[in-house]
Amino acid sequence: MGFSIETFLMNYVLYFIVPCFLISMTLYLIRLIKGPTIPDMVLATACIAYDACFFMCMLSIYFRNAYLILAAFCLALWAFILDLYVAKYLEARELGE
Amino acid sequence: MSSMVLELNYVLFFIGITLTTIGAIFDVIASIGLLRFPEFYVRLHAATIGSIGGAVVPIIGVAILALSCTFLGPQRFFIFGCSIVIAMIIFFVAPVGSHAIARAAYRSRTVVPKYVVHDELRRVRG
Amino acid sequence: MILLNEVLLVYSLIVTTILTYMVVMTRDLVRAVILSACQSIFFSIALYCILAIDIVLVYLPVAVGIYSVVFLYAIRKTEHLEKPVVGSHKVVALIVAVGAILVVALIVHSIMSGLTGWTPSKIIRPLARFIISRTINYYEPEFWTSSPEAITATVWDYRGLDTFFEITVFYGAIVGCLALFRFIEVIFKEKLREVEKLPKELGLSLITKTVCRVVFALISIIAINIAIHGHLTPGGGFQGGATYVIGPLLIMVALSQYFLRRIGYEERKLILLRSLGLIAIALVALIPALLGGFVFQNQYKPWSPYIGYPPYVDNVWISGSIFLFNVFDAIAVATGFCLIFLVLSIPEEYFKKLLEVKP
Amino acid sequence: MIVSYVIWVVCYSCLILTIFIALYGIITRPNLIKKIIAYTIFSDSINLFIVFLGYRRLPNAKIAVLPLKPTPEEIAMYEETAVDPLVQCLVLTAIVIGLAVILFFTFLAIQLYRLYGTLDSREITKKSRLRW
Repeated sequence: MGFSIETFLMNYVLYFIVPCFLISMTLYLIRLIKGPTIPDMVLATACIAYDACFFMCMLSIYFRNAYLILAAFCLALWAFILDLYVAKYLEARELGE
Repeated sequence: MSSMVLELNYVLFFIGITLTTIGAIFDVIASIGLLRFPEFYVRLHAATIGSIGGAVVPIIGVAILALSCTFLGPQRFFIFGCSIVIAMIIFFVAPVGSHAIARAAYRSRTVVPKYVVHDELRRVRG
Repeated sequence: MILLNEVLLVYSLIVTTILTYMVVMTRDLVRAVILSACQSIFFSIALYCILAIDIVLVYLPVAVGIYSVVFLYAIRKTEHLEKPVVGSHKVVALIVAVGAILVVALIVHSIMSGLTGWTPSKIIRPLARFIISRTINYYEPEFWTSSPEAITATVWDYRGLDTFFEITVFYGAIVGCLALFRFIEVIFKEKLREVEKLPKELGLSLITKTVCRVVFALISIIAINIAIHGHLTPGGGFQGGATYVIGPLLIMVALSQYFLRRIGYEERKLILLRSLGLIAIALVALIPALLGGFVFQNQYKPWSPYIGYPPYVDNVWISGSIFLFNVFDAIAVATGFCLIFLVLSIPEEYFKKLLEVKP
Repeated sequence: MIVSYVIWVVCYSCLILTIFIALYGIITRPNLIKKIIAYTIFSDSINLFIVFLGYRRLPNAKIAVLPLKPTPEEIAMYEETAVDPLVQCLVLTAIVIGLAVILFFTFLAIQLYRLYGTLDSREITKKSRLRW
């Protein structure tokens, strides 16, 4: 029985990489909930969004379907949008200006 | 010929696994930093590691990993291309988000820097 | 057997519950908006894990991109701190808690005792089986839609009338919004004429402006791609339209609404485009009925004299009317939401002026 | 077997709890914008609950997108493994229409603020002549 890429990949991802990312997501969440100021919360949200983007890429290999990666594409394009909205909220008098 | 292709697959696979593992470790480090650092402007460093080291590097890893997964069939080239583009977009866009929020936090005095030694920006802006 | 997607599913649902509690309990509204944006990111992970890719594509722009900016606009126009709750809602809290515990207990009991069958189901309902097996079946084409995407085929062919009335609700909601803010353009027009020479200071910093222009182009490309490939890959009219709205919204936040108006997004033009899109949807639906078939007929049916829309034109697969519906629906949705955001971004002082004018 | 039971009990409990917490927010919070935020969470979790009903617990589950020229065997395979397209179709339109309706709610709230100077529902009830 030779070395199978598929089995090794699934086990390694399930037992090492996903737990790592889940731990870090939990820590980001603690920062999000504690966050003394609003910019802290926004930073944590952006980090969570990038992690979610990674999960979506990973799961498209897991489900063996290339169409699924379209969602990661979309999320990557506007993961930073909350930063801009809140920055605008903090800086400007009206959001449209 | 076919054994050559097989070995190339293994090489790609281990490169991909290595990059993904590095990314996972970076992400844990960044999250600990974001939790433990004392102030917003210090936490910005950790957040940038979390976006570049914790998302761009592992997504490139996923792209190279997808190339080696022969069980995906021709779809693996699609996943490879899309992942590379996603990594480039995040690489391009994540610093802009941090820049915008930091600038807004400084200019609107929402967060007053505590551990600052020499504030050149305030002198310029008055 | 542990499945990777179910680990993520359980994690994201637990986190969602905690975040919902935080959203309800915080008094600062901006914090509530950020928490609810984070909560919707976790919801989209959960939707992705149960393989609902079309829902993710429409939920991501709507929940992550649009909800938050709508609420931030509203908070900026009104007030950002909630007044404390005087007295207590102990009775309501008790009723809600007892109801929640009862429903949870009921579900746990019915799953455990096997009342719902094999609950993480391995089979699907007969109607869904019918749709999946007939949607692109060349061998028994009486019920086929010629579109390999079962969800878009269901939206625009099997359940076309349902979607049509949903679009009517959408139309009504947008007309209601515009009716609430009527007469404002008379006052705001004068300001717009002055603003021909734009001050450079509007908007965010130069770095943000430059990147936002590039991202605007990328979002438009992705949105058009999602809309016009909706009958072949996951996506469709609703998804494409909702994705497109993020682009103008980004420009509006990063470069100010006056820039957006200068590059051609104006109320009259958008109303015209949206009406054209809706009329085109109605026409595409009605043409078969006028030619002897029935409303929303797509392909040829043995019991109807209408020959049906062609499944392909010149070797390009368009799946009959589904392609047309997707394109027109994307135009209607995108222009409708752009219109609303243009009206929403008019500064508050003009409304004050308007209210003083009226007796 | 037991893993699948645990997963499903946890998922359903979390969703039901989310729905009820959001309902509690809608009822008790005084600020109208807060009510609308809770309403979005309420509607989203109900949508997620509906999509849940179409999920299949298979290691090789597929999305409901077939290849362009499928053979009969492929169609039978998709019939065995694809998720339910019908619930997704229902929720798809509900989300976009829900967004339009929420925008309408927000416009109403802003207009109320212009007329009454506050968004607190108790004060609006006091200031308006409507008593109920």
